Amino acid sequence: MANTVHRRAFCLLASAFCLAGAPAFETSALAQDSSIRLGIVAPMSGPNARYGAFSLRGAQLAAKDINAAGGIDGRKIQVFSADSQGTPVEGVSATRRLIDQDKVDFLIGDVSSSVTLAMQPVVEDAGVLLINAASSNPKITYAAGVGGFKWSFRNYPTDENRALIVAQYAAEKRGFTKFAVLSVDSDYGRSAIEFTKKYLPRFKGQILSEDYYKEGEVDFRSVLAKIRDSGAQAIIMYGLADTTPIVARQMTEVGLAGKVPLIGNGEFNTEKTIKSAPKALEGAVEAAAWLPGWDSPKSKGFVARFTAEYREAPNNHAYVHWETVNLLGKAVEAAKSTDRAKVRDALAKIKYDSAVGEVTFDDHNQAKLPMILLQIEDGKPVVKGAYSADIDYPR
Amino acid sequence: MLFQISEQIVNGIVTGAVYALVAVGMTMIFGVLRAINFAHGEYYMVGTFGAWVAIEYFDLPYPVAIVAGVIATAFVALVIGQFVMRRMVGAPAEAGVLATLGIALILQNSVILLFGGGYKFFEGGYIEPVTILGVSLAEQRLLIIAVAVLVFFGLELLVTYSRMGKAMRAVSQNVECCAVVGIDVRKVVVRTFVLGAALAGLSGVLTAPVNVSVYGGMGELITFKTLPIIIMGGLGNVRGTFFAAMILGIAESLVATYVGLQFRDTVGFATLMLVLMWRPHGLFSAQARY
Amino acid sequence: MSLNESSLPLPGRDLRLPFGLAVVVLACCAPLLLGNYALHAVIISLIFLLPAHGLNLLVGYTGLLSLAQAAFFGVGAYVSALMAVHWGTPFYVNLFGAGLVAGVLALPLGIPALRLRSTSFVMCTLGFVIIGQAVAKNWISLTRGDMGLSAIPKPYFALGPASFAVSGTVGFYYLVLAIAALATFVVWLIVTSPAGRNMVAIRENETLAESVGVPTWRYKLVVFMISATFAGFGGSVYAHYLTVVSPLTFQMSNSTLMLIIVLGGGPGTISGVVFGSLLFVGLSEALRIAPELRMVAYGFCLLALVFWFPKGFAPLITRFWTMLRGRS
Amino acid sequence: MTGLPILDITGLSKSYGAIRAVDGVDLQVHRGEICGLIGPNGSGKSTFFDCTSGLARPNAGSVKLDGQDITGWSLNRIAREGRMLRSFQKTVTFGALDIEENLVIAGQMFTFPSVASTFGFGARSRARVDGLRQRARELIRLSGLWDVRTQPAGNLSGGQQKLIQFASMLMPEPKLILLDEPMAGINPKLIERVVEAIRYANEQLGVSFLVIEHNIDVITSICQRVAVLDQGRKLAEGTPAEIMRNQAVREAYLGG
Repeated sequence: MANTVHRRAFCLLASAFCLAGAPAFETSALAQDSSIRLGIVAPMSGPNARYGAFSLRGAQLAAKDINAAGGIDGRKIQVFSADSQGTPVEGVSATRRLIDQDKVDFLIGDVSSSVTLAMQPVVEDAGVLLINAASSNPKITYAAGVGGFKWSFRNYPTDENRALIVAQYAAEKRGFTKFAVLSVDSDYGRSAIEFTKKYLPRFKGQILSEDYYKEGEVDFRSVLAKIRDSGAQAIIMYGLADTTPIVARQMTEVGLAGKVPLIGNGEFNTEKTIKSAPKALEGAVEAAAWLPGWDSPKSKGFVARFTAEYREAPNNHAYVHWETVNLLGKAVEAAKSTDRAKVRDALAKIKYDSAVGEVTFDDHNQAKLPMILLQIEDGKPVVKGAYSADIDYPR
Repeated sequence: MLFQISEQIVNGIVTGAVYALVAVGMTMIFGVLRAINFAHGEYYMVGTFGAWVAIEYFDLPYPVAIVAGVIATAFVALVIGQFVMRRMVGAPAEAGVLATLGIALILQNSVILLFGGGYKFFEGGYIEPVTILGVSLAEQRLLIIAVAVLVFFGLELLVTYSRMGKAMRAVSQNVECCAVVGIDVRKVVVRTFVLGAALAGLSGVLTAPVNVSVYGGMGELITFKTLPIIIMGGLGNVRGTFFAAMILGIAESLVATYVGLQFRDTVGFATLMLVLMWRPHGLFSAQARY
Repeated sequence: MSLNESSLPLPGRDLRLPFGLAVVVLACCAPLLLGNYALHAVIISLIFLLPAHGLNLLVGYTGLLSLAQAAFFGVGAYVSALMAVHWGTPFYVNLFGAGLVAGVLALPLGIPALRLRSTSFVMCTLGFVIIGQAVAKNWISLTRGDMGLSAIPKPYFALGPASFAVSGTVGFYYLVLAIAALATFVVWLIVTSPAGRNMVAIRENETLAESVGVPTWRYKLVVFMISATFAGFGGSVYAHYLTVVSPLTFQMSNSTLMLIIVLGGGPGTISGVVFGSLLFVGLSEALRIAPELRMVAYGFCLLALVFWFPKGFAPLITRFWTMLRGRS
Repeated sequence: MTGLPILDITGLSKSYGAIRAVDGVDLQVHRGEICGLIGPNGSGKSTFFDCTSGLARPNAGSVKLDGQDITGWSLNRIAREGRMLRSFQKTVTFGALDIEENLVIAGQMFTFPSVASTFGFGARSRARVDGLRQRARELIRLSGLWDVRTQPAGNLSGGQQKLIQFASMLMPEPKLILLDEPMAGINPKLIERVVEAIRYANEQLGVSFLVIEHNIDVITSICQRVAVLDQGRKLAEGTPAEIMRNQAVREAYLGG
């Protein structure tokens, strides 16, 4: 008996070692070809998995279409993906795997700002070009370009930009002065509120209460009741898309719906979200990098293409990743090479026509992009305009 | 002000009822197995997913979906009970910790593999608000409270009068003696396990309409909420667990309102630690089981 | 644990010395043999080895099942990060600062916690992790909350006028290897000392240990503090390696990983824990080949461990040692 | 039997809730004596032992060891500083460790404040451990356990484990040993060996004993003096012969 147990034990051990050893041997098998090796770091599991799934599909769609059209000067884009789980530690591991294992030259990632911040030093060490497409924390580009990290770029507007636009619109167009804060407890949610606080006095607004919910929180009744009794005119929410329907439904329950709108960001505008609690979302104001209803030929084309491919409408993250892969393609084309340094220099000088306007990068490697402002009216998102704001870099 | 507090207390009772339904299974399993089930929240998740699949893929009405969710959970629990939990009888505490952590990983990630990691939208349920004494509540929440009370009443009857209940009590008192008097300890463990898991599943299905979103990681949060409850309730003590769950629900609700939502998830463990400083064996005696 | 084998004749050849040398050579040459990514996995394993050693003293030698390691790991990471970012102190100062703060913090936490028994103690230690995370999230003026502390400098050493920074994966590997080797040596000193014997006595039977004059309460408290110190060291290295810390450093999955390393590797053995950290952290990294199945496979590994290796790999390791020693 | 008693207990009381388990018991153990403690089940013998040895705290009364008041000291401190050791009925060895380790642990008696001695640094400390090991081997030989010395103690029979425990208690050169039913649950053949061991320790090493035992033959053969407890009170005290003749004692056993 003891013998069999041990034999089984040794087999298990041996297989475990083979597994552990496998990556070491795998590398040599990958021959260098002239393809564009692109890594996508995104949260494929965990509470942000929805974002990761859309991100990857957007990027894959772009690569597929570029490759179908013959690639960039004949070079095909090869997409490798790795799961960050939305946590910095896993994100760093995923990044290292893409760099060391899959030998990628270019990286796009992550959605979560905390992960992107952790990835920056890693790509800097490795000399791999990172184009972030979906993190909004301003610090990412404070530290990039002339700020330090030469290999980090961002093709996404920042929280600072967004906070200013939302505050301005709420105060000037809607006449709100009393706000309650209910944001996600992450660097995205917290920093957006930080910047809101910076700009709110300019519009004579004040914050009556401030609450942050954890990713995965489902019970908002207590805090919503408190907000109802505080007399706030609007709830500033920088939240997660998946939480919005829960908050909206519970707003209906405690009697906030139709009286106090949500303003901020958190996919208020998708059909499904609105359907979950139409009354609560009526009048909601959102600032997003993009939305499916954005009226430009390129944008409409993307929505049609994505829907045809995946039988589901794209979200913001799908768009930004799709657009960023295309942007990278243009940079490779301009550099006439897949050499990382040359592509980086081309990217810094690029003028790219995106679906929301022309993209150029400033000396902090931050794309100058507008934020699109929309309001839910009669159960439909209505675009109220696209606003850009200059970033006030700390000196 | 008084109205506000009473409204928060009602909110707390609703939350407490959900916790109670999950925690009671966990505490019963602890009673017969002497092992903390770190996977217990996952059955809550499995139940919710069962109901979600019934509604989404088979277009079944919500009441049928409740049954489907509970049956799905019971089935999963039966498989796990037969293959894993049975073997945990008499195993050291470490083995229980590792095994249930393993099960939690398997269940959670299998569901993510099958249905994707994103949040699902749960349709169905009775979400229209009704007003009782000025407090506005979704009908579903009243249903949750009613079911929780019924379940606890039923459990009291079960453990006091039924054969299985008596066997459960016996096993939780003394495993060695059970073997002597001819109680099949393993069978009792598996049955208790399935019952406990099914209650967690029921709780998940009932809560889904008000929580709206369904996702693979939802069970983990519930596990963390129930752990302090079962300790405070006096491990294995059903009645104690019910009151501990209510206390925690109300405490969380008050903290979320008057301190800040971000401190809500800390309430459970903070309370637990304070309670343990004061009474190292929990609020309710572990002796008075069931 | 038999310590009197010297009086017995050895029938076969003693292979321990050559084996030890082979391990040393292998460890020193690892950067030549492994790719960058595998080396990264080894670095993470060696970092987790530090808190695992601490936990082994607690679980394996003293018999106290604790989930608090991640809390002290997080404290160490934050202390080190704050010192490096705000004061620019050299690495070794941060390392010792982190260990010291974690160890000292364990005193007021350990006094009430160690009064509890079995399950309550486990839950209380889990509570430390949860509350640690809440503190890291909400004490924003110090920890910057969820934004975390980033741009933690590379470990640098300032010895008199000379100073040099450790950079690159290979450099870091040797740094971590040195720290891990030193920690392993310290653990060996502890467990083979009279104090180590007393710890085992507490694990085996606390009342009996009391009756032969072991001050069990003080022992448990001191071991809890030592174990926290090791976790603090680990957190410090971790912070410097990843260059970011966030409240997620305080999470139960870190505690459970450390527990898996110890219980799976072989509680109460040093080589088991070293082996466990390489195997389980390595396994987790290796399973990235199939990311979707990774955690499911990991779960099955845990179940396999419970059923087939209820004592971890310790019995296998003992057999291996016996083999090396030349006895059958 | 002259001079200061080695153990002097006065008015020892302990209650659990409303139950007075031990109620004002006085007892002395003289230097070099083997004193027996008997009584029917539930008479408070074990509680009396626990309070004396420091495992439980008495509600009232005092315990003096060699003239020093040790009331309320912890079990480990009494063992370490007072050199008064006790045995247990059920748990008797560190099961996973071999016999030698069991004995060495019992012999260590370390004072915590000294880091060097705790962690075994330095030649003196190492020499001390070597000395302990030497002594442990002697005792193992004397106990007749040499052949099984490398086995984990938990694998041995109950009687062998009791012998190990007894040998363990001789390691730190004790002044007084409290034995809690040393003969319970052991093979009749081994009883003789345990009795021999007690005699050896008493006569050769000068250890005093207080013994709880149900086996009256053993008590009469080894004890110079016997005390009887009943319902938490001391019923009688005297030589074994006197006790056997005592009418009250007979009634307590038969009537109880």
